[in-house]
Amino acid sequence: MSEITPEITMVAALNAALRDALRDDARVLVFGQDVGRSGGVFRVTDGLQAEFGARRVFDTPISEAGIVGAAVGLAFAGWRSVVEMQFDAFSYPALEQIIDHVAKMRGRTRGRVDMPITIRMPAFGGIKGKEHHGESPETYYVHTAGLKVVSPSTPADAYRLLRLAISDPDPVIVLEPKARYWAKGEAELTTDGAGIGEAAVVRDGDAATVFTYGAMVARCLDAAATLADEALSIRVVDLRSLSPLDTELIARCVRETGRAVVVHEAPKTLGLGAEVTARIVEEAFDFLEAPVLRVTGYDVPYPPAALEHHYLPSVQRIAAAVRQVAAY
Amino acid sequence: MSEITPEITMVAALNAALRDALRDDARVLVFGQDVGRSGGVFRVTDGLQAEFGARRVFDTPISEAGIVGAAVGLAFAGWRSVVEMQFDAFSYPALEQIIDHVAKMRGRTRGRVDMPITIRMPAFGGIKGKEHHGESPETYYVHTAGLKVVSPSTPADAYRLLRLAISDPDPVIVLEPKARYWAKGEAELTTDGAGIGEAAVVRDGDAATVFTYGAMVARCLDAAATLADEALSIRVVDLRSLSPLDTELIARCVRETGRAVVVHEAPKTLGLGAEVTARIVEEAFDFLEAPVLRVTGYDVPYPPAALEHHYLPSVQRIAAAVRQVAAY
Amino acid sequence: MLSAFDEGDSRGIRVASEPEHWRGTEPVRVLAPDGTAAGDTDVGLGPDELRAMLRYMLLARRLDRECIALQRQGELTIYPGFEGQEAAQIGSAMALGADDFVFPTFRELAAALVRGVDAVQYLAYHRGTWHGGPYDPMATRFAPICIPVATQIAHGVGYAMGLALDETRACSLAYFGDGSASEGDFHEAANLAGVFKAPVILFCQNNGWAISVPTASQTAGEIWKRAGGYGFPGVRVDGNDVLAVYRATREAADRAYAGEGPTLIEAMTYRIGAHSTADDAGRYRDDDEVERARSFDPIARYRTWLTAEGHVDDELLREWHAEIEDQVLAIREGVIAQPAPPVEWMFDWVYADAPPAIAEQRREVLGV
Amino acid sequence: MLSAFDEGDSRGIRVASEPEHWRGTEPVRVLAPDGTAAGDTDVGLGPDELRAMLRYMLLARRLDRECIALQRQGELTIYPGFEGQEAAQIGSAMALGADDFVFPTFRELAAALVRGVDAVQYLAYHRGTWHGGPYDPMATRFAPICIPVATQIAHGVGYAMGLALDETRACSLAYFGDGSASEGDFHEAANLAGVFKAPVILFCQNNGWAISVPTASQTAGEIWKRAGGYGFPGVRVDGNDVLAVYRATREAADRAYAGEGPTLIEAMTYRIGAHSTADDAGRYRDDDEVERARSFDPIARYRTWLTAEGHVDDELLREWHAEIEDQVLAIREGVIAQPAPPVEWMFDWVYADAPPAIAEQRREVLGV
Ligand SMILES: Cc1ncc(C[n+]2csc(CCOP(=O)(O)OP(=O)(O)O)c2C)c(N)n1
Ligand SMILES: Cc1ncc(C[n+]2csc(CCOP(=O)(O)OP(=O)(O)O)c2C)c(N)n1
Ligand SMILES: [Mg+2]
Ligand SMILES: [Mg+2]
Repeated sequence: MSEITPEITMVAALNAALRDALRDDARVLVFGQDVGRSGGVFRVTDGLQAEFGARRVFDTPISEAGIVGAAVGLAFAGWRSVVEMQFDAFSYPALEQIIDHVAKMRGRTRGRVDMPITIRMPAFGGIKGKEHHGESPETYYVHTAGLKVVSPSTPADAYRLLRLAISDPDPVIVLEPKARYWAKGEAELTTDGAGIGEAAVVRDGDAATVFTYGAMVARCLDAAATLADEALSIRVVDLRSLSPLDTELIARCVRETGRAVVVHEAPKTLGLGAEVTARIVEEAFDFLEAPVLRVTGYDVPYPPAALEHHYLPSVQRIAAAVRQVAAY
Repeated sequence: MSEITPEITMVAALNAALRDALRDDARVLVFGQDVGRSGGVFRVTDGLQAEFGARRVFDTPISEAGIVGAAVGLAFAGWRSVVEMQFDAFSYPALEQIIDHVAKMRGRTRGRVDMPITIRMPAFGGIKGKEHHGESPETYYVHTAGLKVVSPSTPADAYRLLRLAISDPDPVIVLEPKARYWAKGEAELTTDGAGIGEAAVVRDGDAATVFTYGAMVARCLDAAATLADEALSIRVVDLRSLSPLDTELIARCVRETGRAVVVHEAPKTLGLGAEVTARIVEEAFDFLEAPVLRVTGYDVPYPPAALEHHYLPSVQRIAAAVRQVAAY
Repeated sequence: MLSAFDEGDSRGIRVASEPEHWRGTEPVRVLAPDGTAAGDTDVGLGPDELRAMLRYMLLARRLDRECIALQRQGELTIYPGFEGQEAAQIGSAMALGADDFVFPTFRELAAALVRGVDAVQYLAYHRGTWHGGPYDPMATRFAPICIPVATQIAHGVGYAMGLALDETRACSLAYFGDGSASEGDFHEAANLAGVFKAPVILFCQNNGWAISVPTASQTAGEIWKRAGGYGFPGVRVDGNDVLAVYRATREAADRAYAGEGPTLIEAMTYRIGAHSTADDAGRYRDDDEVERARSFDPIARYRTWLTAEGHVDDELLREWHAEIEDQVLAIREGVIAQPAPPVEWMFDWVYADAPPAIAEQRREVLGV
Repeated sequence: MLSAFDEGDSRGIRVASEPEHWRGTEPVRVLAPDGTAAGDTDVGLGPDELRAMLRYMLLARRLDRECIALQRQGELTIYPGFEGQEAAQIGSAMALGADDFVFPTFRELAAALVRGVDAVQYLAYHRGTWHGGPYDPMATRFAPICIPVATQIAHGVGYAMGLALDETRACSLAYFGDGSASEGDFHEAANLAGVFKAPVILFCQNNGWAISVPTASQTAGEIWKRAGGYGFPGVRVDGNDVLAVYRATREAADRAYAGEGPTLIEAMTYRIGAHSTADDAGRYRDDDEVERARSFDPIARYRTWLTAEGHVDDELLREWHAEIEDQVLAIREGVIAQPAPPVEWMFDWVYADAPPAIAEQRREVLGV
């Protein structure tokens, strides 16, 4: 065997996850805008219609609420829908269907009807995209009881989490960090490994823990590398599962490092950092040696491409916050 | 003058606010489902169509997105819309319009076009209502940059905040605690007093501060009364303005009392309590003598009427949390 | 310019005695309002089925009134009555097969009875003991009660897409109201149905009112006509004529089974009662409008015809009356006997496996 | 059952040479595709205006191509071209008065030029230097560029309701695409427009494609026909015939001014280019379809007629050509010269008065 591990992109990993799911379970359907013939604006569904036919993989009209509502009806008929919302903000028209039905139907039927619906979307910013193409919608979904929400940061996690989402009896929102779509990683794809609900320590350290997810994982690792030069040893946790949160791991890391920073792209106010902070306070207050700092997008709408780099947490901002908690 | 202050209900106060706004500003419009001829399902708009005519106060089709979208267009034409979403959950179909346009239009036009839109809705639970009639949607709105969000707990605040919302050049979501619609309070109605963004200490105390809003204010006051019997002196803060939050008052109270509990009806995860906790940690960490506890709705869909009292924070649960932080 | 802005709207001008929103395109009829034949009365039903239809209508009306009483007595929370809409609901539900699937709103108790939904379990919703579908929606092929208006239409369309994919010879039917048809969800679902030729029946009960808003203020068009824009047939039927409703639904179902796609049915009916027990219709509607509408009563019309045809007589009706009284009494007792659910049910089906936070909250509530 | 599920869809069967989505109801025409008269060519415009219309079309096409070049050169972020749609946009925009208000999508640069929007400011959107309306939307009565499809239609309707309330003799026009018309927002806005008799023109550019999805997979009906369901007129017009577009829009505007309410116009056109510079249409569309569509070019058609009528000649066209080259070069330079905005702009207009959190974040970013 060669020493050089072949690497693949996250897009390829997601595509493989969909292909394998379609192959393994004849009840899986993939549909949405432009996912069929063209293979998706990011090519995530490339080749699937050709392979599985237009009955399993199909284009829909531009009707996000209708698409998600149809997935609910398809679940009553025993189908397992994987729907794509073309971009983060374009999931908003579907929020009523998601909050009122997708999230609640299992409970409403006392567990008699599963809602094995996967709602995928390219999420977050960082690609100098147009307006409404760089939103971080996770708060809307994480706050909604009845949903699970995941966001992978590597191709391997993307494969595993998407497959777990599809086979989950409950609805899962998959926020794919579009800025990492073309970044490469380990090519070995398997469903074995951490499940939905499990975070991962992606770099060990003991001076502080940085909690993050999505495209910010890579940036936090860069910040950790910078800080290592200053002899600050930083632990980086990729939350991966935004709902449920891995409170246990979060609390353990704070008990072990005493200091924490949360990093995300979403605006600060009621961004996920607020919840992570609240859980840290609830579960590890006595171990906390400094305030938990949040390095996040600002409390403004996602800015135009020319200002994007000012908005997104930078290595500098992350490193500064870590230094601040470390020196506290 | 009589010693007995006349008292009025919150519904009457809201009605007066709308009437006065319609009278004082000919550009104010009131519209929504059933707000015209029938005067609203809770009678908040009672008599307004008769007084101001069907050009100023009118019924609309059942089209929440269309209603809010029309308000955006009306703003371009110089009108100041006060729209009603019939119940909390029925604002969800309008979320795309609210997030993409209502919240962002001022920025998109570099301040050239105001969005003086008020979106009122009966909110929260506690009236043994039907499904989708007891939701606490504040997280969706508070997280959305560009919106202001208020929730009054007394008739006087309801009058003032609604009038301030209507005259505000920016969009304001008014979450009216339907469980308090018929509770009476001081009848003197004025726009003088605290503005949007200002919380209020509604009961003083020094052992801990309870932060809350909406219908939970009354309950927290009950809990404080109970705790007073145990010689625990509790400060209660009515946040009133959920966005912007009165971080200054929040931090000051924690500096003064050292302990905090946040109470709301919304599910715990990413409910407003998370943000209040995070701000406390950021602004008053050194003064914090106990973990901030959250007494909230559970992380489940709002339950049926028969289970509602188990779901909503009770005096017992609030008191228990306060005792816990006080004893920490 | 006469628009909804103008106060003196057309609600003031009433000349004919039929409900105002029935004007415009004449609805398809089998029976005239006086119970005489107005068309071919052979809708393909035998005498037993014809009788069963009336019996359901009588049961439904009696139960509806009982529910209002139960609400007044504090045994139900808010209850949305359907008096006047029995033909629309029962005629359509009777036209479906056991494999067809119904996606209701919150006002289809009459249709639920026809589908075999247990009334006590159904009424648990209105008693406030459970949300959604306290009954098993899969057993009766009757989806959970749906309140956010029009959202259920997409569910019906999705279900029908599933049937088509499975090549099952069945269809779905989604009920919705005249007011609900103003929601974007109606449009997206209808358009999807057209594109995918989904075997679905979009069944609108136009009862003239959406709470306090009359159909004329809800839309400037006729709802059945929208079908043309989606590329499938629409039909306006007299919703108080149970035979006409039955036939239109049957034809739509047959089209669906044959792979010919969706049909939009607009059944013109009238909401005799208030929107719900929480509503005071006197605030926005004249009593004489209601009185006039009563003269178009769907039960009287059908009973007259059935009697004239010799399918029922006074004796049978008396027999039914007694039976129905017993049935309704049993439902009443069942409803009253229904306890609040155990508190843990609040947590038990949110997810297939409770995540740690919910498990902990459950323990907290149970004090374990 | 032939539905969107079936792979061998009708896109395979092309017989006529016109774009497939034009089939069905024949669109209203003034000029035949070959530039000869197909109806009464007097649309009420004098020679200067007739000429101006062609000049705008030529400028628009040239600028559109320049924008694609600018994008390739890294001076614009993604750019959505409109080649082939010049007649639809310019014919409609020319028909409006200065007081009318346009609510565009993201593809109406040609209409923006007619409204007098500064092209460099408009293109700031695509350069990624500002969202929404870098230009002043109130000055040109051209609303900010709108990306969430169909949401702007309700804005147009609301604006028109405002005009009606003010009794202003003006109208609004909302552009949208064939794909956008599948959104619930289209329906809610159209229905509201009908109910309130709003003086609004709902202008659909049916260019046959919504990114990779052809109109046949977007809806099984014809979009103009939906108007009937909302109770107002709809018309299908040849969107590559600038005179027909002009006349239809003018008539709709006149109806609106007269208080007769909304009109839905479906202008049949064709998207010659890809959806945007980020899109590769070769993945889903045959080149020969595009070639066939080119033979229906709106500019060639109109130029042929104008030339035949003696309104333009080669010399004038050469003059224009030179002018347009200069104009476009100036725009190009303006675009390239446009700097990134100051970072504080991110904070400056979120609220009229920045709340403390934003003020603090602004200070943090500015390091003050
Ligand atoms: C999305 C949404 N908005 C508002 C409501 C509140 N609401 C409940 S019933 C109703 C009227 C529905 O009218 P219609 O569709 O005609 O049905 P009907 O009540 O006449 O049976 C309204 C506005 C709701 N349930 N859902
Ligand atoms: C709500 C929403 N969903 C999805 C998109 C992504 N999107 C951008 S343009 C487009 C196609 C629009 O097609 P059409 O309305 O025909 O306009 P055209 O692009 O042809 O001008 C889509 C799906 C969007 N912008 N908004
Ligand atoms: Mg109705
Ligand atoms: Mg198009």
